[in-house]
Amino acid sequence: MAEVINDTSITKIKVQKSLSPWAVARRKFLRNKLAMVSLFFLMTVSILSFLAPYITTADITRVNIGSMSLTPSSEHWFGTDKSGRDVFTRLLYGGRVSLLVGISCTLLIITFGTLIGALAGFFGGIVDALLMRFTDFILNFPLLVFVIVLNAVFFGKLGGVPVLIAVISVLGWGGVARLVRSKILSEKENEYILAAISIGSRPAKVIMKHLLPNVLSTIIVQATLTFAAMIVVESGLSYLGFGVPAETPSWGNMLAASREPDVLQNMPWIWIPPALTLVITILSINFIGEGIKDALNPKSLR
Amino acid sequence: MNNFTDLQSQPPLLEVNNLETAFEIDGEWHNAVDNVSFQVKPKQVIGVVGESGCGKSVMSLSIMKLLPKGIGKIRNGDIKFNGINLEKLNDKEMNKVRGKDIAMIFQEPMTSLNPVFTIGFQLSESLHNHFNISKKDARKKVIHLLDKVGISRPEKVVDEYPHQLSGGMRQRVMIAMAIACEPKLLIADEPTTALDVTVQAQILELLQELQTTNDMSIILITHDLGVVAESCHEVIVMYAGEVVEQTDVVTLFESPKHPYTQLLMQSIPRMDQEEEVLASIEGIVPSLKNMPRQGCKFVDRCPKAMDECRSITPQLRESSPGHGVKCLLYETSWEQEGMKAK
Amino acid sequence: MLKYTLRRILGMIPMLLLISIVVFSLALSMPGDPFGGEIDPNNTDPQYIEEMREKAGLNDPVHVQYGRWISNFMQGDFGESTRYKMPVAELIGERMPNTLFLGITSLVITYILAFVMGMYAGRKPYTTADNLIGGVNYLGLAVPSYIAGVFAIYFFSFKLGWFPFSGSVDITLQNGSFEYYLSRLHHVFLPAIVLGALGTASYTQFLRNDIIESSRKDYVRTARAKGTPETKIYNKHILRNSIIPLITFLGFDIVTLISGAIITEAIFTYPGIGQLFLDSINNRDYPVMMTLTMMFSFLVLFGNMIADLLYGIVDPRIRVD
Amino acid sequence: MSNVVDIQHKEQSPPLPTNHETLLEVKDLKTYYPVKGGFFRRTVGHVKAVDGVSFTLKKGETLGLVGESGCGKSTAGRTILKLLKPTGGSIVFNGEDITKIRGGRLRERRKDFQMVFQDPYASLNPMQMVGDIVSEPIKNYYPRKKAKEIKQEVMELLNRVGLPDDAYYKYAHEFSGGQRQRIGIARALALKPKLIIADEPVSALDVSVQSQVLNLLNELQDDFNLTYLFIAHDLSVVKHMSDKIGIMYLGHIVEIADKKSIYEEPLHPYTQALISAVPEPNPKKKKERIVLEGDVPSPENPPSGCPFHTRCPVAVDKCSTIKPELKEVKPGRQVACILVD
Amino acid sequence: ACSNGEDEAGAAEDDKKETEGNEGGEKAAQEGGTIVYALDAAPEGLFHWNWYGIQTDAEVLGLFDDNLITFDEELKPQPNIASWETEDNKVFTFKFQEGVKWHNGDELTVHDWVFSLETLAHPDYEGPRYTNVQTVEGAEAFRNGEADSISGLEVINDYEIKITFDKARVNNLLNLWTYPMNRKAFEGIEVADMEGSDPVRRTPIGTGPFKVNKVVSGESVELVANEDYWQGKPKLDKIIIKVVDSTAVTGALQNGDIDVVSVHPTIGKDVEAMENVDLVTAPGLSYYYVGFKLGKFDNEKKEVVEQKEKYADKKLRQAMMHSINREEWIEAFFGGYGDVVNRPVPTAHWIAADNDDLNTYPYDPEKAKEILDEAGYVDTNDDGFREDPNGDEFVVNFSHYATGNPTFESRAKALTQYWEEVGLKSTLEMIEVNQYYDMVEKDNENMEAFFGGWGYGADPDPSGLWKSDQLWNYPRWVNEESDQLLEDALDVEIVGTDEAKRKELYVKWQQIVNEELPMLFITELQEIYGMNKRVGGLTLDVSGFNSAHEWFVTE
Ligand SMILES: Nc1ncnc2c1ncn2[C@@H]1O[C@H](COP(=O)(O)OP(=O)(O)OP(=O)(O)O)[C@@H](O)[C@H]1O
Ligand SMILES: Nc1ncnc2c1ncn2[C@@H]1O[C@H](COP(=O)(O)OP(=O)(O)OP(=O)(O)O)[C@@H](O)[C@H]1O
Ligand SMILES: [Mg+2]
Ligand SMILES: [Mg+2]
Ligand code: NI
Repeated sequence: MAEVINDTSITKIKVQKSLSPWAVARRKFLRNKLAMVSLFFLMTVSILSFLAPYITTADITRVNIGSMSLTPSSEHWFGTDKSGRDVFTRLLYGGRVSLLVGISCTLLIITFGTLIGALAGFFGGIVDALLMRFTDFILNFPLLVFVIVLNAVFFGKLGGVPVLIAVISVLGWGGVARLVRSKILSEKENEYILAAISIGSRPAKVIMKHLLPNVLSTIIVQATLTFAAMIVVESGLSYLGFGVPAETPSWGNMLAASREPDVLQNMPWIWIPPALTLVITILSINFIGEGIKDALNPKSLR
Repeated sequence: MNNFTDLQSQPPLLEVNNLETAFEIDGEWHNAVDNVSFQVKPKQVIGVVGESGCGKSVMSLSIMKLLPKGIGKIRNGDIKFNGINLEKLNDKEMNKVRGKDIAMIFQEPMTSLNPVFTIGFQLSESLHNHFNISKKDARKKVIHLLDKVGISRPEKVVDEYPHQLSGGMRQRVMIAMAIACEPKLLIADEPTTALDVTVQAQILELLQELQTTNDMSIILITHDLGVVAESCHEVIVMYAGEVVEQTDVVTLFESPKHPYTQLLMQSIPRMDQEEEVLASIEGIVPSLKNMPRQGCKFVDRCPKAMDECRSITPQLRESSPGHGVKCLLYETSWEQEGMKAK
Repeated sequence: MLKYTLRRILGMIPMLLLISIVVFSLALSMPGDPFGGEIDPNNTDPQYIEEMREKAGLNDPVHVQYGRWISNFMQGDFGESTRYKMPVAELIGERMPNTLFLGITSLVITYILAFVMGMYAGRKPYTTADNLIGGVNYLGLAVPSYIAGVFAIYFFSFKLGWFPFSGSVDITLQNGSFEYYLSRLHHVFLPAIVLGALGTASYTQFLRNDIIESSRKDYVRTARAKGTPETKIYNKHILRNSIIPLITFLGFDIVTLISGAIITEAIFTYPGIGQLFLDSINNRDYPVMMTLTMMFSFLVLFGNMIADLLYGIVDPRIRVD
Repeated sequence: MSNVVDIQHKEQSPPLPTNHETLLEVKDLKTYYPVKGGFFRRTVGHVKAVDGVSFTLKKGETLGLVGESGCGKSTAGRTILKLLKPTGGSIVFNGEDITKIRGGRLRERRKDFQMVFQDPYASLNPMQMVGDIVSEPIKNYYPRKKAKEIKQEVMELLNRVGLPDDAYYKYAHEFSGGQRQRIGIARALALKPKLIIADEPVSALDVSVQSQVLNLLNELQDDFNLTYLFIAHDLSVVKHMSDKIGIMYLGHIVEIADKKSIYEEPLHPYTQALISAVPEPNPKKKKERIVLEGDVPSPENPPSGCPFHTRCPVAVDKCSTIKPELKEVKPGRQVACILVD
Repeated sequence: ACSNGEDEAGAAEDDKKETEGNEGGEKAAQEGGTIVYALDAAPEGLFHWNWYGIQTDAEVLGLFDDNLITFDEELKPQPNIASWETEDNKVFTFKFQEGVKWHNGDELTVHDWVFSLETLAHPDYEGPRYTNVQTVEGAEAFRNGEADSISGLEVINDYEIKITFDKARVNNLLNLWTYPMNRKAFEGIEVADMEGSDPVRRTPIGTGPFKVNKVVSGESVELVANEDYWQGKPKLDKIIIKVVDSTAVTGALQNGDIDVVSVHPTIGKDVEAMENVDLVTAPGLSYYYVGFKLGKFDNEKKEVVEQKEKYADKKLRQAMMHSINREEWIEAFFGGYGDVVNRPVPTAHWIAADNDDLNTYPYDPEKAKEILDEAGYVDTNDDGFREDPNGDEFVVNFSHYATGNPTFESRAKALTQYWEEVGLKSTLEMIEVNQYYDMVEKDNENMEAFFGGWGYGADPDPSGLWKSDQLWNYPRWVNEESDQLLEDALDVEIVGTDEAKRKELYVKWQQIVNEELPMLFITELQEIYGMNKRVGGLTLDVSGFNSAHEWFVTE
């Protein structure tokens, strides 16, 4: 056990501080090899992607007629695509967009879902009824279908990634809200909430200090799942041509190249890298999620 | 409770010798039941008491060979039922014994019944497992059994699901299931702990009645000394996986010998007397991992502990006929042995 | 039960109306209309297009258009496809069987695979086979269906030639003959597997975990104490409990399958609802698009209801009368 | 109003000798839980968890409340502390009617009455350090108090309930059930309340640990001059702890009296059955057990008339129609049974 | 298409010859057999000429229903089932071949044609083809319900009909609808219901070499040989028409799962490299261009009401044309299966002007720069890009439509790069295709320079796209001389029936357009088909495939 020595002036005695449940979870997580490897991979991909402009100087939009569809070489690690653009560079930039969309959607969805779910769950009654009706309403729109329809509506008018993120997020938070609500409801049943009220804590404090920390683990796990799902949604939409605008590189857009038969069969270097990166990224996120779930599992806390 | 003295002379129905059951925790095996021996005579009700976690359930599961696969195993000792060595039997043969010769009921009537099958199904399954009986006959028998355990409207209850019954009724169903094949031995693992006193009284009453009518032996596991006093002939007191005291019920309550037993009896508030301060046992039962390897396991909590208690492991000895105690206080020979050891 | 069902159905109506308003306003705010697009001057002229716009009522005020649409909709008249020039209902009716067939096959495959793998892994957890199944599952969860589809075509159709890569049936076969159905099955197999991959993976995982959990339940111990043989315990006592949530997933599956079909059908050129939907979006075929969007939303509602009802039917604990 | 309370607080600091002043008076308390049903989640019925409970509690006294599971003991306790909204009746605490007060005023009152909960696992926030758990009430009411002082105070409290110093920095999951219950007690004591409602504080504990907690509670009562409402389903425990005992059945108090009379001369048939059902650790003593038939009816649709008549061995026809009132049959003894006079 | 790489150029040449001049003698024909004809988009299933809407449906129709007339390699009409005579371009006499049978056994007569034309002119007919009978005398009256029949249709006998148009026009014949309709099949079906009726959708019949045996909606069609085909019994037993996703095209071709398929230029090279597949090409009829918005059109008034200044300078447009390396661009994005074009008329068309008579705008960035300098587009603030003559910033805002196709973006981007190379700052906006044409048509402010494509039919008249009073004159180009020439070319008084005279006017017109460049002509694409080597007897020219009864498969 890592010992934290506390010698503040108040006590003047050396006290062995216990690990908080979060610290315990962190330690357990750090010991999970699969999760750590996944985390390492994800970090690498993210860092490379977000530093893409500093790593390569190539203009990703420039079409190079002279160097189209080149096989991988020392100059172009993953070859070039049919527009003569370096696949590796595009992979990095694509990761930027795909991860950005994934993260933004996840953040929005989780924030909004948690907010709605927490309010509904904590206050109950009419607030709950109204919010949940609204959530049900949103949940009735099948995500893929409506993102496609909405994209057809908005694209060109506002254009691009922000709209996509907004559309996905607006349609996506319902599940999280429901989950958080039910979790809050069950957590609310615990006597420590009653105890907090009985010792005179205000509702805001009860939510912030007692309820949220205890549902946070659920939310975090849900966030990882959402993150993976959102990356899939983005790439799937882009693959179908309803996602990120074609001129912006994203993993889905890069993969869409495989819809051309010659690329699919004869130029695997154009689509295999994004496909593999995508699959491994999602795998990693899933493993990280599993890891977090295990680490936060209260059964193993004791 | 019938004639108690008769029992002594008969050959035992169940004989447990040096039973050791261990669990794997973090790659190491720890004994949850340690060197337990006892006998159950026909028609005898034997009570097992002890704090939570002292190995009562593990012991009974060992007898039934129902330990969780992989993480729990019998390390040592033998269990003889009617002369048959149970731990030599394979799964199939054991299945023939379970439910038929030895039956068991559990603490949690709420979760011990499968929620998706009707009461009738679950009861008759027991019959089908052991007898070649037609569905119709089984149903008749089931209704009869339900009636026997005091459930009103048994014809209706057979077709109901567990969630439609109250806790007391479920425990009755469990009992009906256990006695369906008229076993010779019934192991009841805290059958009333989850129930209210009034219902507990009903269940205990029922068990006693069945014991006499069916000529069963019962191993009654409980942590309630009151229940033991009312229902048992013979008592085993367990602590940390070991039997620390064993004798007939009257002796035990009149002259408990082991400090643990004594404290236990003084720590419960009683209806019939007024006590200002209750005795209490300081500390808690050590967990399996932190169990002392040597010496008396109760030593850290024992008000009468001596230095020797830490180094010398006491044995279960008869301090008086039929009264076994596992404590150095009652061992006369320890001093010499201790000398020898040094 | 009947009363409950009826109440549930009635409760769906206001929701559907709200959805219809959303769907309609979406269609309205879409850029372009079905009469725009690439125009072939040899076939059409601007006047004709204007005439058609007028005729289709695209020049009427919004609320009039909505009123007309919704009242027709309620009467089962979904309008006429501007692309296929036939009633939408008929068009959907033509494609529906394909998607249904795909969906049902996918479900059957999903459930069979999930059962076999999940049961096995759950019974023998932490063995090599279990880890293998687990690995396959993780892949199933991580590989998006369009990647899986592309790979599947690449290997199983082109490289190995085991399965056809497009269509729903070999046209040369006599309708209704045995070979005909065999051919349909042959055609649907690959897309069905791809469509069901995600479900298979998550159900297997679910079943495995549930079985492991159930096998530690008190009632399993009770069954053992009765002398019930191990196989019967797994196949009856545990399975029955694990199946309950799985069956209720069926309701939600309807939705997953339909929206999953959009991608899968596109990749396998399988003429079903999903393909029709993409087509209608790409061609601004409003009547089809709106009807399908409504249908999908309805299916979500319906699926949730089915899930609820099924839950009530299969789980005796919450059986409603 | 709040001034008065502050003054009282100061005055109260030195332990006052127990006098027979009434601290709590509960009259005809009712708490119903709505039962939701149908698609629109309307209220379709009520669980009458507490249906007319009245008693008075004097300063320094302990009232034990016993009854079978589900008879409304916890509900009653929580309602009295205003953790639940009473459906009817009144609660007068320390001369003030607190039935209707809400918000800030209620919060201000809360420091005078505290609760010890049944489940030592669920009643402590797993994400908080023990120090934080125990200091939270102090921080809530004395936000200006110095951290150092608070810590000092909490350390003392922890010591008082028998926990080691280093417990301050530990988390609840590192303690055994009995120790957790001590933490819960320390939290309840932190504000130096007048009344503590202990809701089955030992029912989740082992016998050996149970006695530790019971002894502790008894010691604290003397030290802090506490008044207890002690809830339990174990008659012998209640008898050990209480001066007066109320027997609850299906949301009603059927009998209330000092513990001696209850044990020696139970008047209500239910009390009689209850007492006879308690197994005694004395194998030689043969008791005549009154075994009741059936189970407690559901509080959602309680039987008409006397709630106990469905299981009562001596019930007469009238019992199913006439709802008996709790009335004084002897000085200090109240019984709700038409057969008792 | 060849087994060893060394000889690739030669072999490719051979292929071309073979496919162009192939008469089937070289390959050993097999009796019967089946070929699979793939479509890369689902047909809509409107299998009748009078209602079909998209090319895929037409491809199917072409296999089982014959046109009364056909077109030669220059797109001039040729007699097929019907031959015609006219003196004045107003009254035509058509003579039908006798003994032509419908698939249902009926004989084809002129009544079927009359039936077809009356259907088109019927007030309930909602399809787009009324314009093709509108010019027949009495069609208006018939459509308005004032007459029971079209007075211009005069049946002489079963095989002869006289058709009178409302006035003499040069293109009356080309405009006329020449697809008959089987009367029996449509018996009892109201005109309004015909579109969704079985003879259109499920059991279509025609007079062609193959009969529709079965239709699986949206996926495949089975055609079987028409033993009684008027040009002789087809050699094949069956043609299976099957929809194949474009992703699967090469794989399927390679595996021999499909025999004939139209391939996208980008995969032409791959198909060419397959050992078992021949690539068949023919000049196409469509061309791509970069248009400029030169004004604003008022659709009510039918005139261009406002001039836009940005691209008004012809020199600017010419410089932009010079700066594009069209050969390279076509090679890069169309696999070379296209040709540079300098006029709005496909080369194969008989009215096409010879390149010698036109400016060819070769790729010449230096020249482009020179012209720009001359026109005053110089870099005054040294940012590397040219400012306009007023010294204000000048940016070519280029728009291109977006579908899901990723190559669109890069090919458009490549164009902007060419302009940037000569110092014209450029931006690119990809706009969703449906919205795109809406914006183009409505002269949306954001549309300045835009990419587009037009298809060309048999009728050489380009008025619909180029006259200043036409909505589809997207550049909003107003040129009186051009308008006049287009009118003259249709004027019987001026050209009569003299094709040479007509062509002369069109050439003149093309020269004007070529000089003025209201749009930059980029390329005309070839039609390319992949064809399994076992298929023979199939030829392709600008007017499409030869009659399918000549197709066969080898052993
Ligand atoms: N499946 C298991 N894995 C690991 N340890 C176990 C397992 N089951 C029981 N134990 C351990 O064995 C010891 C004895 O447990 P057992 O359940 O027999 O106690 P008990 O006397 O029945 O207690 P209770 O009164 O709570 O039922 C305990 O320390 C417990 O932690
Ligand atoms: N939140 C709630 N909603 C609806 N009914 C409730 C709720 N809480 C308790 N009840 C019901 O109210 C009745 C009384 O419950 P309560 O918890 O007060 O009983 P109790 O006497 O404390 O029982 P126990 O001994 O089990 O703690 C029970 O029937 C219970 O089912
Ligand atoms: Mg136990
Ligand atoms: Mg309670
Ligand atoms: Ni006392």
